[in-house]
Amino acid sequence: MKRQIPLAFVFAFAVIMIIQYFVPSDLSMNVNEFLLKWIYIIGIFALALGIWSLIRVSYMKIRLKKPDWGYSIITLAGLFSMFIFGFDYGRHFFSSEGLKNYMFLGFFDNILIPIQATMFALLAFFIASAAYRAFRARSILATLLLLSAMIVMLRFNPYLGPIGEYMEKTASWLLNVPNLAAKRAIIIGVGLGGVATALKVMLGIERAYLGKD
Amino acid sequence: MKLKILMLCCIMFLGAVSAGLAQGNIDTSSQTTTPTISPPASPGNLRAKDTPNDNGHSITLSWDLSSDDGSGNKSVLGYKIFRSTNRDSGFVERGVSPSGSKEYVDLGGASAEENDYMPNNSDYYYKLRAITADSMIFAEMAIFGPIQTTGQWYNTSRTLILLFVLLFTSLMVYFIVKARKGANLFVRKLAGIEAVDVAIGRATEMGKPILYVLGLGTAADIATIASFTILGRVAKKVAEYQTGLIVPCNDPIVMTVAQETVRASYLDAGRPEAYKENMVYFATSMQFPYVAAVNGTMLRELPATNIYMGKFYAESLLLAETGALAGSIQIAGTDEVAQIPFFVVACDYTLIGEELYAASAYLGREPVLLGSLKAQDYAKAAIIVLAIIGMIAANFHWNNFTEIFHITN
Amino acid sequence: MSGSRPWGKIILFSSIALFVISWLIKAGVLSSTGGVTDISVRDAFFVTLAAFLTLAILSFLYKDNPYYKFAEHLFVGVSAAYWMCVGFWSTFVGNFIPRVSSTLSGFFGVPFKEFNVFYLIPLILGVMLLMRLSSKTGWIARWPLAFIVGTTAGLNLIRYLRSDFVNQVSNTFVPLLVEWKGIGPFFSGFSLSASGQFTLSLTNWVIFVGTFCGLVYFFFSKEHKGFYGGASRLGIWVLMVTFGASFGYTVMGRVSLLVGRLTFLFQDWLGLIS
Amino acid sequence: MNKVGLLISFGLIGAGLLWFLIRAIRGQEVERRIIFVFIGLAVAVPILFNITFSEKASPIVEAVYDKIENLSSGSKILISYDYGPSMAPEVEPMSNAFLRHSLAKGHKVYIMGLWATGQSLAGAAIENIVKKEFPEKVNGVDYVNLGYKAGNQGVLNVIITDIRKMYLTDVAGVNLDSMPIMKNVKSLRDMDLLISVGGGLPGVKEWVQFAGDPGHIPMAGGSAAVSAPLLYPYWPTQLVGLLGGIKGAAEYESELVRNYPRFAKMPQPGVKMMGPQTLAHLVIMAFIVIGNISYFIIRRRQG
Repeated sequence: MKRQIPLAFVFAFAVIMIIQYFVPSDLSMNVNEFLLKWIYIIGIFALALGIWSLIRVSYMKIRLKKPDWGYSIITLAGLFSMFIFGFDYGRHFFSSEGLKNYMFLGFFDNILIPIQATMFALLAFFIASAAYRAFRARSILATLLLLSAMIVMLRFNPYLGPIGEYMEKTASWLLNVPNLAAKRAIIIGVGLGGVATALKVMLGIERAYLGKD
Repeated sequence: MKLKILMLCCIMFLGAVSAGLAQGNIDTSSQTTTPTISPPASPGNLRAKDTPNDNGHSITLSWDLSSDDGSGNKSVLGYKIFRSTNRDSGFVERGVSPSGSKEYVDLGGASAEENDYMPNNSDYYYKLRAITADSMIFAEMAIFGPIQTTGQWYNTSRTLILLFVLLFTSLMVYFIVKARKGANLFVRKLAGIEAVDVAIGRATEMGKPILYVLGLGTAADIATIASFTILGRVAKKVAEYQTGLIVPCNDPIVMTVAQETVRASYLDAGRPEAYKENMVYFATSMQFPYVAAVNGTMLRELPATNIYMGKFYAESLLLAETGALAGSIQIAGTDEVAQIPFFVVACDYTLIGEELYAASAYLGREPVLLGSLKAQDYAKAAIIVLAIIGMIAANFHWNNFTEIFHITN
Repeated sequence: MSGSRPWGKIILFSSIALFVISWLIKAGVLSSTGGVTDISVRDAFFVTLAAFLTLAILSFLYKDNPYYKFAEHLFVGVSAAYWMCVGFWSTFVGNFIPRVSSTLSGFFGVPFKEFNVFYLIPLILGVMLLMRLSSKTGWIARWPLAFIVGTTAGLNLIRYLRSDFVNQVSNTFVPLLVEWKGIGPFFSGFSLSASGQFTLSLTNWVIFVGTFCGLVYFFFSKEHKGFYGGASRLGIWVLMVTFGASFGYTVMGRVSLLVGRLTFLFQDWLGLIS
Repeated sequence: MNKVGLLISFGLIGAGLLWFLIRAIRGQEVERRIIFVFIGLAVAVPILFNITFSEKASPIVEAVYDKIENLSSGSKILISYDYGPSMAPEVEPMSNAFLRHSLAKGHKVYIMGLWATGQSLAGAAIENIVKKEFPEKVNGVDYVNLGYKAGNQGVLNVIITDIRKMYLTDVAGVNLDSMPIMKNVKSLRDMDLLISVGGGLPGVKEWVQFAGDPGHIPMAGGSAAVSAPLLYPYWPTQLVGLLGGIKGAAEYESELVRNYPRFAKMPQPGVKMMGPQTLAHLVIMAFIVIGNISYFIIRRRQG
């Protein structure tokens, strides 16, 4: 009962979605639309579960005075202030509705966006340190990796003269020809593995996600 | 004297003639600045049919070109399509098809909420107008109708996909059944997976936890589902060795599923009491805040091993470099092609693409799972054969063959 | 913040002081360039906040520190609430409420469409998911999970088969001898230019051999020995060359991101460059 | 200022790298924070001190430049804006440079777009560049903005035989026949050079396939870095030349500034962006070399 019904669910809905793909009628379109919308709506409940987990972990940290517990207060403060701004519905604190709330947008533009962009920009540093650490001619594979990366990066050297042009051509060949071949091999493999895994899920062979008992 | 008079006459005559001609010239030149386009020949043979392989709400029209389209006096700019539910009146413009085109798909809305709702099984009438640069000059084609739209119950253009679904499913079922009967199936070594056991042992020796990152995928992504299986194995080993486990999640449903998985593994290992709900927690569902949190965790908890399995995007290198900084052994696996290079560069072991899916089968060593690997290999061999045939076909322009694989709808 | 407490405090106080100074100066600059004072003060606060958070994240490059921890924890809290709010207003209020209740639609100020009983199913499934919070009823949460996993497994099966499999296979259908019209024309038109018949054919060969060897590398049930060994080794070489090239190519994009961040600091905040 | 800044920053970064090279030869690894500092400097210094490199145009870029330069004054050049705002930072410098060069050389410029978003970007370019920098140029005489027409490559199929089948007026609604610039222009075949600037679909490739090739019209392009490699094979037979990514734009801008004193003060976003890019790439490559040297030295010592 605890496992059979979910497994039957998985099989039934997977089969419905597969059949749906081959049936173009209105009914089939509606089924597709409904099922996908349902997932979004369930997602909201799941998000509530997630927020609950976040609050609980933070609260436990504060209550047990674990290391760095003070920062958990900041998490909760950020969370609840954003909630208050975001759920403010025109009748409480500010004049505009939730998502257009001035502070909500202000937090989004000036806390989320800059931190997000800066985290992303850290990649410029990390890509350099990773290159330094890993691009060493340890083995044939590592050497190939190193050489092709160097050739592509040499595009940005203005002092190479005629060699630069040759490098540029080699780089564009690398990005065009072997790149296409390798990506195609990976994608075909991923496609097959994906289909196989989806089938295993459907047939209930792969069911770690359902837990036990 | 006579000659002089004659010449004078001649000049007068010529002058008159040239003046007359000049007059005429002015007329013609004024005509060329505002050219009058003669009405084009009307297009012919308007036909209409219900658009195939759809849910209805659409009609496909075709016609023969006007003789002034591309040839004749080349005045046709395009064709306007009109539709009505009545033969005699109420025609509404549906669209314009450029000159030289012989077909137009009139696509209506599928539900009453959409503006141009076109209910199925009711009558429609069409007419076609060849238009010119002057909006007042055109040629109309006779009205066609009535015609009805209907939804189909099978999309014939997708038969190839159906064929592949059936073929692949039977291939898999065949090998799984064969594996169940006890056939010995060989599976090659996957360095990344062999490393998992060693890494867990190392973590136990060091007394440090293992960090397992499921990536940014949702519970619906196949890569994440494969990752759940691997997480299950890792968690079981961790429970046996009594090592710590940290699983920060990006998606709340993934968190829920991961909690189930880990709890089941602890149960399997006979240590249900060691399972703590807080091992698997929700960080946040935005990409970079999640990375910020995981990076912080790596530097504070200093896990012995970081395992990244699932869907990863730009954060792959951020995570892997921070992990390297913390001195952890790192094992990664993703099917996200663009991110594989960064994992390969920054991690100790990387499962490339399909290897991630194979890993879950490999770890289990269950015959059913290994059987599916065998089926995948046969499918790959079949692809190679297909590709070779396809290339020969392309070389000699056997378009009938290559067209089969060209799925447009 | 443990070992060097006095230093930590000095740095903390000076950064707070710097924040306030920056705020005041920025507000002064903004209002002097013709703005309403109230708005200038608010905008100046936000620009300064953004700049300090940017610096706090960058400080991670030196080492984990209290400023990074502050930014990180704030980031986590704010972003979690952000998604919840967006999800609530756009999906729950936007898509769900107008289909189930006219009273609630009125309350949230969205136009009520029509009652649709099918929309109650995700509500039930959602509530089942919340049952997880109790350990006794937790197993019920598997039903909605099974629904989601099943639906998307079916969807993904087709998607993978179509876009990653059939489309990629049909993309391999390129002629190995481009524009073949017999041996004579092929060699009489022989040229080494990039768009020449010979080069195009060679390119197709390389792509084919690369794909072939790559696929052989992904053979799991064959031991990589003999022919398979050779082909799979060539396959992994091609993969590595590709990975190196992609890595090298991405550097440009990442540097651009850093340029964008530093431009923000130098231009929008400090006003050093125009 | 530029030279001094360049010298100082190069000197500092170079000296630092040399120091770590010597350390590497002694068998010492570089700490990652050092690498971070170098990357930070390599990006920040060019932004702060506006350090730019004079880009030497590669042959594929030079070919476009020479083509526009060598056409006799008054030739007809068509520039198609095939991009939207998201791609603009990368390819707008190219279309701007083409526009400036063509007008400065006295060519007649025909502007159009296969992307709806291109029309407003082209309009902005006319406002900001043509009207401000070339006040003597007259709309309808020296340049015309035909605007956007829907239909992707289908548009090309039509205008390759007759422009007026698609365009009866320019973007402002002025009849084409009333414009001196459109006199004796019937189809794309009357153009002396076609230029498409874009990076998506339709883009340079479609222009080559549906206009340049079938009409035997000289064709040049500017493309985002991502799609540029796919276009290289068309050069030099089907494309006169190509600008790939911000680097191509920078090379073209440099060439323009070098040869036209009037453009000395023009904004060079391509060149500006290349400063940090070039330095950062050089620094990364230098550290890869240093890393390999120390790796081999340590290995030899150990083994």
